[in-house]
Amino acid sequence: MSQKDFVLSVEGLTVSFDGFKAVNDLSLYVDEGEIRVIIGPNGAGKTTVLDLICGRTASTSGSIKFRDKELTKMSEHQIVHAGVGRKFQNPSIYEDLSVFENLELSYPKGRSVFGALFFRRDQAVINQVHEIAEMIFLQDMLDKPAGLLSHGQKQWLEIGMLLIQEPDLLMLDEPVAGMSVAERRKTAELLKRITKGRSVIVIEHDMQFAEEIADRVTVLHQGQVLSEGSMERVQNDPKVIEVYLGH
Amino acid sequence: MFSDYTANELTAIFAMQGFAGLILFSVLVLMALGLAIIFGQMGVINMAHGEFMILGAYITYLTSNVFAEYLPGLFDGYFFVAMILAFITTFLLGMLVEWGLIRFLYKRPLDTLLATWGLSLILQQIYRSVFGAREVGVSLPDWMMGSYALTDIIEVPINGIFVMLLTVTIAIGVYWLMYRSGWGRQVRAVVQNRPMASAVGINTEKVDRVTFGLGCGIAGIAGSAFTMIGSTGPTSGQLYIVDTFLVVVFGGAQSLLGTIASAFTISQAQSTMEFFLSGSMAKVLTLLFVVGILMLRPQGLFAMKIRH
Amino acid sequence: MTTTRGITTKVSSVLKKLALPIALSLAASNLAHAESVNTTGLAVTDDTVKVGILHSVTGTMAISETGSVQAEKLAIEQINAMGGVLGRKIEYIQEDGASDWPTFAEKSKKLLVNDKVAAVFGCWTSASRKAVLPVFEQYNGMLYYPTFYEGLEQSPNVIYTGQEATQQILAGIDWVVKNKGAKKFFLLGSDYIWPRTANKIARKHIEKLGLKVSGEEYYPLGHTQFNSVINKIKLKKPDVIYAIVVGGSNVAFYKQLKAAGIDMTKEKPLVLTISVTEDEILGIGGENIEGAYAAMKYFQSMENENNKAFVKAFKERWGDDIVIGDVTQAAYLGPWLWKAAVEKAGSFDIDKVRAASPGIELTTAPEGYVRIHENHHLWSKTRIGLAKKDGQYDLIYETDELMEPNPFPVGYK
Amino acid sequence: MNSLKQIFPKGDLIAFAILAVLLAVVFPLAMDVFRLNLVGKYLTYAFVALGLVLCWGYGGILSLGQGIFFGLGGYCMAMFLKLEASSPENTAIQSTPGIPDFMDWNQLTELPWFWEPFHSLSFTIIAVMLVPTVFAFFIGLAMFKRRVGGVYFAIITQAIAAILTILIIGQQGYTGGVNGITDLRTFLGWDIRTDSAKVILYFVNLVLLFTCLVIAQIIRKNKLGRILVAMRGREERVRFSGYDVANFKIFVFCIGALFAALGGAMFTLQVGFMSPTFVGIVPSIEMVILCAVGGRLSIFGAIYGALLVNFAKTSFSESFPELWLFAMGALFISVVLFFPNGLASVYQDHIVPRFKKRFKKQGKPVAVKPRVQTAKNQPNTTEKTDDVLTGGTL
Repeated sequence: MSQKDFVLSVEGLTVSFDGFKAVNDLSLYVDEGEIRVIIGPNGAGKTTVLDLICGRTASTSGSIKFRDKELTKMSEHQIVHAGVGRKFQNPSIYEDLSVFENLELSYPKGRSVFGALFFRRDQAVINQVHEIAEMIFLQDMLDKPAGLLSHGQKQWLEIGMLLIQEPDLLMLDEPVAGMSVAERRKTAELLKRITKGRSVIVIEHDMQFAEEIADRVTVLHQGQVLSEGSMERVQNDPKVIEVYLGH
Repeated sequence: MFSDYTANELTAIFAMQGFAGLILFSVLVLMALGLAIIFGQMGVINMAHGEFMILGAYITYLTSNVFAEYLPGLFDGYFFVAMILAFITTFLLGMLVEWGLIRFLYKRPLDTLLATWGLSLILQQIYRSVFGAREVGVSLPDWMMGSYALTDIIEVPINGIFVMLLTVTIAIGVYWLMYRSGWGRQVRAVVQNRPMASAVGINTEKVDRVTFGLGCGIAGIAGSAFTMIGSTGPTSGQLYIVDTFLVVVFGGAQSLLGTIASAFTISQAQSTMEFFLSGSMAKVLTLLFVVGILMLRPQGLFAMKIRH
Repeated sequence: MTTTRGITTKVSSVLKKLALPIALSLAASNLAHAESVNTTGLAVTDDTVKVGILHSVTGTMAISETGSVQAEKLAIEQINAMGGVLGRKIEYIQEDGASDWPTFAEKSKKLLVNDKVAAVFGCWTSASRKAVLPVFEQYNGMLYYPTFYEGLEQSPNVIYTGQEATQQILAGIDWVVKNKGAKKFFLLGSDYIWPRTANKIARKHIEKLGLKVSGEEYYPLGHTQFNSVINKIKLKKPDVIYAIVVGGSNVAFYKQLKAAGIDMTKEKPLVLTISVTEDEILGIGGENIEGAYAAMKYFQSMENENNKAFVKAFKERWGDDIVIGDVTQAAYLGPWLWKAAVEKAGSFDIDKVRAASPGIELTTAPEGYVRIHENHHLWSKTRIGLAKKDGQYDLIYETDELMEPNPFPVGYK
Repeated sequence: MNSLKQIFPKGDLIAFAILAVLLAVVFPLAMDVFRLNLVGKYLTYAFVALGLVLCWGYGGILSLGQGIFFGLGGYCMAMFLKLEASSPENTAIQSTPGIPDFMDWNQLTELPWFWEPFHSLSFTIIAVMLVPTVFAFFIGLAMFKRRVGGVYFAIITQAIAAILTILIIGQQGYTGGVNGITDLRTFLGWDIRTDSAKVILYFVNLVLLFTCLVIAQIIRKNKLGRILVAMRGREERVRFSGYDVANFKIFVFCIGALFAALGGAMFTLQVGFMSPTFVGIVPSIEMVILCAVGGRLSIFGAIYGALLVNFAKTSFSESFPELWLFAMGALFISVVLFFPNGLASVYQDHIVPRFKKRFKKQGKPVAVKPRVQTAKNQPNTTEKTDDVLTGGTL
């Protein structure tokens, strides 16, 4: 099994908080172009895995390889530059700025201090922002302060902010949490559209939604992989049933 | 520098120097405990902490005058009454301040710094108007002054022992309150998750008010005790504020144990260096040492590891 | 970005707020100009003369400067009761230096330029004096400065009514050497210019006498923990602890010294200080400093008639429980010395007053007799006091001769 | 699109113009030299407040040590002026002529090496700008790379200010000690104590202040400014948008230090001395308060704040010397409680909503500046509170 085949290969990843192993010797491989959904009960370590990949939390041991790069040694912004984008569970956007500015800030240009100082809002930027805005259903809201958006719109905006970064690996933490049914449908549609040509990791509680989008599913339990495979296979795995229904 | 002295003298000096370090340690803990509660548990940056201490000192001054005037026979014991009064007064003032000022600022911790700085200016001026611009001399009962001779050379200041005992008592008291009492559980619950605490029926407003009051009250006791070793004037409180904050931050703001460990480290570093260097350089090096460590370990000595 | 039209509105409202105080202050300064009708260009009318009082009423230095303000006001009131100066009543304008040196400079400039005062009584710390000095020299004002200080200065625009360092130090050291058999000294001070300079002078003098300085230590201003230095003192066993600690540190130092078992009422080690006046003892507590010796030029307990009258008047004016220290007395001399110089010159003109100043004598000074030296400092006697439990000093020695002020002692010139 | 128009929208241009007219025309005409010199002194604090608007208001970095940079800038300038004032002729009575008087008193017999280069004006000007900025750079590097923030940063800067004060006071042979460096007279032979010099210096000060204002405006209206605003509320998100947050913080902290240093240098020139009292904790906090009163998000507010607080201080201490601490204390408390964004917010909270209403009635789309809208909500986001409390532990 050569690593070349994978966009992301996580091997032997462990992190402990004062002795508590939130993620324990975890290995995970994501294919090029794959949509992987991670599910698992509360406290299984799902969000922590994303935190480890994007550098928000430092691992205790193990390796995370993205293409040829070892992510465990890199800082957050370097990981972003390498092509990994992350969406948080609670919408994390800049409430003080307009929608346009939110997207513009995420545009991958002028990322150094002086780059930002001499950044020019040229036509390419404007076009790109409008294009993304349309994709995330916010084309009419560009001048609005982002703080005034609805919860669902904020989720979309954050997705849009990721898209404009053009990441190769997209990590989404519960993208449809707190959305209305209609918004949820729109989001599923959006996700299908944007995942083309990208690898995506999604954390999801909603089984139906997971089934709708997943290529493969990984079930985490107590910081370890409990089961992996197609949704159908996973759903019929007795270990999984035990964890979800057992006690 | 030691060649001039006999082994005996050196032992004695080291013993006394160690003791001086312990006294400094007690003083720092006493200063910092109140702030550790207010800053560490509530996140409020109380720049008027020193002024609360001085209020305690002024209460002690007033009590000593009252005793000297009306109860001269009981003068030997006035200090205990004074400490209790100092606690009550600063506790009440603390609750008043929380009610009138702090409670509006919980979500803006840096703004508490500005507002309490304003408060400290006002308190200073009140002290000046009431007690005069000059420092007041607090007379102490005779038994508290002087020293206890352990050997020919080793002498232990009685007020130092008093401060140490007081510190131990208060530290144990605070520990018990925060970690063993039902009230302490409420405080910690509020600190960790305010909405949840509120949902399970804790009166968070009351907890805040009492916690702030308690922090101020301990400052008041500290101020009262410091009349034994320091000055009491309208602006004396400002002398303490930087040291106090450094002790708390260095310890890791949310840990009372950290505050104690940090006071110990700082006091030992300072008193050791004071012995070999001049006082000013010792102070500079101590501060540099603390700042340096904080840069390496910004969370302080004892910080909880938090899972995201 | 959209427009911020409203900022203009904000600006104009701010402008309105600013305009009023400016207009008022302008009006006030014009008024002051109109009244100065005599030839000196100073604020002197046919029956009044304006002087300035410039001390800190707020801030950390207010503790020390209050006494000086009271003394200067008392002297001015007494002079007015006697008919004023050259037939003119003294009116004082009091400004607050707020313990902030630029504020001192600013206020001194206001007094000299806007108020055109004929003299200023004020400043306490060296830093504040240094800050106002260029202003007084530039606008040719006259400052009466009351504090004992480090010397190293001699301005034509300042009369120094307190002692400079050598006056205080030499006599004190000579006395302990002669009468207490002191051979070993430990020098201690707050870390700033006066204690450092004073200790240098002291060290030089001690070494010249063939005696030993066994330690020299400085602590930052406001320091409150002296246990380490007290241990060092115990280790070195000096005969004399020569202490120039100031402010809040003073209180901490003496309380801790006593608590550490160093009994100052015993022969050795004895404490000799030049920084603790009766004012400071109020904060320290008489019982904590009982037995220490102070070398300065004035003690409240002095028994001469001048002083008895002064203390009585001071207490009548400012309250019974007030104490009077060396600096307060020196501040009291300021208006009297100025009055004498003005009367000798026959004019309020600064240059004439300056020319008349050297040689001015005051026989009515509470401390006894003083005379202004050519170098603008005072000839005065140095006295040794022994601190008592009640917060007063017992006068136990005074120099036979007046000490000559020598602001630039050899080795510094 | 980064046109001048974008950086200087009409409203801001008007604000610039009004400020310029007020400072450059109204004040000089309406005031005597004495008052004008006072205003000049107040405006040197405005430099610091302006830097704080960027650092604190925009970047969310509260420094309680701006006095360090104000002092360093001021001291560099004072060293140059002092050397000029200590020519061998002026100091002939000293045992070592040609060195500053305080060195002579401290028995130094030659000029310390680090004083030597301050004979040169060009070196001095570079030092005024570079020394504080480099110092800020290293403080920033050490702290922000380790993600020390919020309260911790404030307290550490405060401690550094305390250290520097003790050092300056203790090393009096090299620094002039507690008295500071005093009695500065001439600048390249030009007497800076005369009235005409004061007026000229006032205008030099203005030119520098406006330069800084323009720099601040460019930063604020640029992508950099938006990143700062974004960072203040959502530092993590900025990091995950691919920015190295620490670099931006270091940059803006250095800018704040540079502004403060220019203010310090102009202070020395206009007041005629520099002393450790401007380096310590109290002046540093007072500078933050100037900024808070004016409005921590408004570069113009900072300047009006500096003027107003100092005017109030002077006039209060002139008319009610014993009451001014009450007045100042009450001012700070009320600003924090009622106008968290200072004077600028008085306008924003009372004028803007009215505009908004009117526009709404007419059915036009509302184009509100987001800054205005959420300036008040901003500090209330719980996420920020957590960040601040846990400091660098994230």
